[in-house]
Amino acid sequence: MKKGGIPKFVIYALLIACCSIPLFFKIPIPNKPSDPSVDFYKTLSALKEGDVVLLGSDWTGSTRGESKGHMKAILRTLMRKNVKFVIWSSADPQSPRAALDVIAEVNAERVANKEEKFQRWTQWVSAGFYPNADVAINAVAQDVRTAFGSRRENDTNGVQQQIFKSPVMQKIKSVTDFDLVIDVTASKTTDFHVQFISAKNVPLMFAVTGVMVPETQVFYNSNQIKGFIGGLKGVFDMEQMMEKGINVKDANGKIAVASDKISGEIAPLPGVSVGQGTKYYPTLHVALLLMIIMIGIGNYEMISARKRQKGNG
Amino acid sequence: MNDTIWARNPQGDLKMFIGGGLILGIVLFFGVMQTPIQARRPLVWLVTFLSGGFMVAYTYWPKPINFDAKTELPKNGVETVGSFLQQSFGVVSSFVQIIAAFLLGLGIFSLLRIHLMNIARQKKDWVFSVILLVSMLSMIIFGYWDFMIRQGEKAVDFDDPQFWRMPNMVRDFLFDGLLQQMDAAMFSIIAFFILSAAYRAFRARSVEATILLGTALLVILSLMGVVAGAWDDKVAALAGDGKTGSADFIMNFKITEVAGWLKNTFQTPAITGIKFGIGLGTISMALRIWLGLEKGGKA
Amino acid sequence: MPEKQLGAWSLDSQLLGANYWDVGWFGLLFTLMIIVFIVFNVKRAKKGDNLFIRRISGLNAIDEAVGRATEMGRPVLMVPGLSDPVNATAVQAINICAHVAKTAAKFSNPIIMCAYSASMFTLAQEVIRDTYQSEGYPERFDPDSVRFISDRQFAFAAGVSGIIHREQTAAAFFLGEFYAESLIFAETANSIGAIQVASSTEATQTPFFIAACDYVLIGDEFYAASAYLTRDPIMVGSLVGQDWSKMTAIAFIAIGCLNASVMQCNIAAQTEEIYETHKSNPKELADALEDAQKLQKNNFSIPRLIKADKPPKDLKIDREKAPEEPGKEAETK
Amino acid sequence: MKPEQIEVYRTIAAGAGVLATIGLLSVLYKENKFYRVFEHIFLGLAAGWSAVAVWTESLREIWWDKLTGVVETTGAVTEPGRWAYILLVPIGAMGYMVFSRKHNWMAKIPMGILLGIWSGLQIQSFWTVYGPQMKQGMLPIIPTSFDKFIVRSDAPPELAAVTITWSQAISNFLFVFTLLSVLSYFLFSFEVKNRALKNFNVAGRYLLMIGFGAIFGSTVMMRFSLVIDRMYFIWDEFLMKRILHMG
Repeated sequence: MKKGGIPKFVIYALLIACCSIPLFFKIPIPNKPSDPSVDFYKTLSALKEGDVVLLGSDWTGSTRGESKGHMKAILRTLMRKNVKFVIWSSADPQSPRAALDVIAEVNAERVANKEEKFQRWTQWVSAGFYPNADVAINAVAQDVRTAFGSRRENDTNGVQQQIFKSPVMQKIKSVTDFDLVIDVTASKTTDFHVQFISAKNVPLMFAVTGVMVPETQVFYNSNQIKGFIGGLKGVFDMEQMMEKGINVKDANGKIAVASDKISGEIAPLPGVSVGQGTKYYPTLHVALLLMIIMIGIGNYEMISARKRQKGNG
Repeated sequence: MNDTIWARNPQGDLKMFIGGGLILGIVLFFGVMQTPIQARRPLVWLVTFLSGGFMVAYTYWPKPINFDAKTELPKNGVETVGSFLQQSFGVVSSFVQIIAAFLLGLGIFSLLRIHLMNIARQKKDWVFSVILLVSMLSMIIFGYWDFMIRQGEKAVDFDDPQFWRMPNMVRDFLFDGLLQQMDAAMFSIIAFFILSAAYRAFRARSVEATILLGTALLVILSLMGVVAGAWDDKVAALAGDGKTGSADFIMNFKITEVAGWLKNTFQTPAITGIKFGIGLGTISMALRIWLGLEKGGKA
Repeated sequence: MPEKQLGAWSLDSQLLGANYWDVGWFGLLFTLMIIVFIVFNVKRAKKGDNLFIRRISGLNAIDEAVGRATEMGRPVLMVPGLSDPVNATAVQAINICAHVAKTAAKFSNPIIMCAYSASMFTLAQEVIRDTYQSEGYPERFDPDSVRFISDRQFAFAAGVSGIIHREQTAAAFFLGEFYAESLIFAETANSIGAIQVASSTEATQTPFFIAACDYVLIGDEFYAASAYLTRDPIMVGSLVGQDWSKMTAIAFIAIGCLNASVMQCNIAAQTEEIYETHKSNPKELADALEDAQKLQKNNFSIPRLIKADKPPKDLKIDREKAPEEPGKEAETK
Repeated sequence: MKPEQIEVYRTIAAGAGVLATIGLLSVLYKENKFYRVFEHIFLGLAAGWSAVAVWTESLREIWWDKLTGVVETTGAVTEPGRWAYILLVPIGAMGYMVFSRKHNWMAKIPMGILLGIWSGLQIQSFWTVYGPQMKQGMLPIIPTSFDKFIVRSDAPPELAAVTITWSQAISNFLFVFTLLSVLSYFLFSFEVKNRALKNFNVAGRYLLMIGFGAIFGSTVMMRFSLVIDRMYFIWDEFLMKRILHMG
């Protein structure tokens, strides 16, 4: 084992400093959304009022740095477009709780903003948690009425009813009746969605953590999914696109968020769109810069050590 | 309500049926226990084969076209079997989920055993075993207590803290206050390790390592909006406004373009290739288990 | 709609893809082919045909690592991945671990195996005990050497890294499904100077193992490992079967590529022709291109074989209504 | 609880969270008692939560309600009881025989069911995953017109959509080459003697590294975002909002 060079402790302290200090400043950052993000937002924008989305929430507190931002951005968009949704989880028993908390947050924000609260039962329902992600997702793909059949919720009068009695689920007979399936995930559920739900010809999209971007890119390239947002960049992309639209010219004739992926423009969604992504993204820059510098130093040390060896030999 | 053999009215004789089922189950359990040694392997294999066989049959059996099994009748023999498979799919899936859930107690049992033993024998660091057991028990107690309260008063919106009572608060403290935060903290440790690993091991030692390093740096740079923006502006300035061939050529060297090209041209097929191999490995493993050729899957 | 279209083998264009047998047959056939390849080769290997496997470098390190642990008198740590519930990856990982345990049993070297899920714990306990028994050292097996840590990902990571620190393991084997925690394990083991053999079936984690571990099995090598280590005819046979399938896939992709190239050339030539004739009138041009595209879509091509046409979403077939399910009656009342 | 009580509670909870975070992060410096305390609390809470969730989040609805049926408070029966679900109990119980010296083989029966279903699922899902990915590899690798190197921005869009220029053909070729060489790198049952084929395999390994490098790059982003989130929690959500009452 080789020791020497910068002590570990110093490296860790540097990282803490780099991840903390920039948080206290507001720094505007230029951005070009990635193609999958643009496709993601385009598909979301194409939803009409009254459409129903099956929203998988397969993340927990451990990835809240990214997934919470995804979830929030998606929920804000769906609620503003008045699209109904069903949330369900299959990855972790903690996930439903995490999703419900975000919904409550977005609803509180809507109320503060003098918008209507998005009503449980009439506008959205929760289908709860199912253990064994692969089997559960397959069950939903094959027969959603049986899979969600045993779930019950309070209706507007406080009476427990099967969720299929709710206005949200009225037209849902099979998974193909959903207008869009989205999975916000930090785990393998992407694979299972592709394995079982993509076979049913339902438009499918993912919001994944940064680690999963390369794998999800494969599904995107082979048209197994319509689009995806990945990592903190995905959150930032979404927030920017919601705030400024795509290819929309501002007063000075400048385009704030440009993409050659789509012809024409998508108008911004009114409301509070800026959040986690915009807060964290500048800090991420500093951290990445630190990373590059550390790699640089490491390589410099190696090269100079080699030179010394050569000089001695 | 009309009872069938399988579905009984809870207000009627259901309890009797469940009791009967339980007795049947116990008989089954002890029956299996008496299996002679030479029949054990075949028995385990048979169970595996049948459960796998259902899925395989489900896959290969032609299914009815556009078929809503709940309200419409199948037309012919092929469709009847298909619809049977379709309808039992949910039930079979739930079996797996239930059995897997039953097995969860096994882990907790093993955890209890190890730590109780530690305490009983006063092994080194047995105090930590006490801490573990205490936090586990308090989570179980307050978790269920909170759940009972929520179940008891369904009309109250317990997501709103103003309705909380003591157990709700303690559960929230244990779950949201501690468990979730510790989860996130443990996850964030990785970043520190990544940084130190990058410094220690990410060096251009060989051709392979250099390739790895170069690509990683390029992708990191393309993720930094500031750098990407500056670089792309430079490239655009270099290309100029003219619609000449060279300008079009230079425009390809925007960092976002290059990183995208790397992703689409090398990263995607590399991952596809690896995953295809893993997929084949998985399917062959699955076959071995299903057909009883694997050691781990049989007695 | 006439009844004959409801049959399983209908090829009516409107119903195309509504049933596997219409166009999805190719995928099923391909899967079946893989099954046949594997089963056939297993049969062949069982008969005693000597099948060859090439050298896999990471695997020779296993004995070396266990040997070093014995020298130092410190335990060997094995983590068979985070599969929950147990699946083939876990079974495979446990098989490789059993091989490690076999070597450790011989030298009576202590082992620690950390299980992520309860079902994994059950299986691992079984297999490791069997290994000790079949090696003839049942008394050396300590039931507490296989431990259930936690089935929460990061609790598991915290627990395992605690064990690595406290037990000062000399060798560490991380085999199976690993996710984000891979680097926690690898770096922790590295910090106490343990020799590490790692592999993850998740492609996304492999670079971290490459960066931090001594020996890494990449992707598929993990599945080849037990065949390589045990030379068990069944394992070897199925590995050869996988290779056959892989070669078929390679050939298939290559042919598909050529097919696509030729097609693209034809399409380009055709489009250019249309463009030249209708250049002046954009409306006409668009219509002509659309017609051409429709025709092109109907041509035979290999990609089309794979991606079956799906039935239209609004496709409806008249059927008799089934009577209400008896148990469900209360609901409608 | 009253609003001010909620505030106090929130501050205490956030403080505990910060303490736990620091406790776990302290392992970075050195394995220590403080870390060990939180490690064991973490393990205990996680196991406890699993024990709770297994009933409240799954078994109760997917098993118990099905077994005993559902009777509303009004007395109306909405679901009949399906008694046969009780038969799963002995099957589950067989798993616990793993601790018995004599009958531990019985644990393999529930295991066999899980593994059997899993195996069947793999056969079912193989093609949906890998079929489209093979199709993705079937790219045109011959340029349609040999005089164009790159797509010109002034080309008519109708033609640009179908033309394969030299640069595109090369990119496509590289794609297919990478895919095939990676696939052939993982062939195990041949000793490659042929030089060209050997180089093909070596190329496969190098190309894999490009893939891994790209993975590394995008993973780093995620890991850092999580640290940033933690720091935000400590500085902003706890220190600024709860203690200093700013922002």
